[in-house]
Amino acid sequence: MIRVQREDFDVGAEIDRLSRGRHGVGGIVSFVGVVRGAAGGEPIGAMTLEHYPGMTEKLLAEIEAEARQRWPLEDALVIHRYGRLEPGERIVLVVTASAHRQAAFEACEFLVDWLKTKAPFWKLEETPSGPRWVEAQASDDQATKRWVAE
Amino acid sequence: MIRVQREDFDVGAEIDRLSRGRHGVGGIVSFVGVVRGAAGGEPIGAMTLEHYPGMTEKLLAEIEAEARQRWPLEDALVIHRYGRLEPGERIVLVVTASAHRQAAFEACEFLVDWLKTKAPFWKLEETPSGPRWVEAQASDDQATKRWVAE
Amino acid sequence: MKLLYFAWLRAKIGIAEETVELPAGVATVGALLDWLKRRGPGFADAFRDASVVRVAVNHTYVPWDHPIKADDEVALFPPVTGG
Amino acid sequence: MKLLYFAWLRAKIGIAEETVELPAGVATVGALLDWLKRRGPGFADAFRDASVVRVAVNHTYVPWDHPIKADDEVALFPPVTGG
Repeated sequence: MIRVQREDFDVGAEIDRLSRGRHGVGGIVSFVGVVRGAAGGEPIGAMTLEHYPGMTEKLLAEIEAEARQRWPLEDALVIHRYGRLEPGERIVLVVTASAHRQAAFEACEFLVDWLKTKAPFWKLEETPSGPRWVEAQASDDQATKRWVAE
Repeated sequence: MIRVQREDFDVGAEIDRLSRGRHGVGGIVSFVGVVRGAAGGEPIGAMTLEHYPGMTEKLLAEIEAEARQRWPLEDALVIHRYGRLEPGERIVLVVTASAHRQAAFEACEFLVDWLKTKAPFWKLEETPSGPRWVEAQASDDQATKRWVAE
Repeated sequence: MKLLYFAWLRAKIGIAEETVELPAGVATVGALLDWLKRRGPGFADAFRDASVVRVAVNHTYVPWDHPIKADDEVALFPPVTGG
Repeated sequence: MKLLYFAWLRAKIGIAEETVELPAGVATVGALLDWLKRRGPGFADAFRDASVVRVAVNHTYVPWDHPIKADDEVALFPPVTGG
């Protein structure tokens, strides 16, 4: 399941939901991404995550389906927030449940890597010198190149 | 931090605690191990985890210290339960918090692998033909051999 | 045609979305970009370097030579930064 | 000396822990095992195959030739099964 929402989420309740009543689940791996308050010793301000409603959900559902195809998962969940987020706030939750811990770990890391580099979000950081759009990472550019005739 | 306890734990609260007030944390990876209700189509009954109080805590603290030494972690937590556990019950929680998601994933998987094969627990399974002590896994035997002159 | 702009493209253009009548001869994403660029200073600034513009038609990434139709939803945005 | 038994070793011996006076000449873990084996049918059964017995002295895994002292805590158990 995937959800794109402005509100925060309840990590414990979401993890519980993925294992309850599923007799085949042996391990549940989760990743919680939070807004860092500092990087390289420099304080970081709040940021605003902009997204393209409709397309975000479509791409997230596609990557979740790919994870379920590649690993024997009992269930998977991706929740991604948008809007203004302060340092320390949760941004993203990925949960994978499987009979096998290795499958759960690999699928979770796969989803998180995709989200962190290719999910259709744009970040506006609040800095001491004003708001600043975060540049795309090189990995995104490479991944996107095959889609774009330049 | 490590804890060995009979009681259940609150996954969401423990994950929260690891990130709260830590400005350097960007990602928190967690693993929840649960007692499976079936394996290979066969139903599994409850099991009882026996351990050696004192030594368990010592070995868990050692492996947690090793994980902190090998990866740049902001914090780490291992909670392991003992006693009788029904299918669906949580057995173990491992949480790792880091500025870097890859470090958090690797350290968590390292700790879980160790716990699942080398943690000083003995499992008594309830089967239709009576209680049965679970055999050690090969990986444990190999790991232990260097300690034992046979 | 519905046009959507995101992130600094939206900021430079000054609007998030609009509905336009497609002029005759604009049949591909590339032609649309050339036409948009000439609609005013904000557009010219936003689309100066087309290599940093990504385009999705009806929620799917498309290349420059992708055909466009009057009832398409076309979104234009910078490379995504991830979550 | 305090002796602790775990899992099926405990079940076969019938007790979880005991305090014993170390007999003269029992100075290593290996010698302790040989002595324990002769203390009764439960002990003989438990320690028949010493290759599946692990020993910790004061919470540390030790090999068969490890020395033991009167105030040690010695734990004997099967290979661990993990959590």
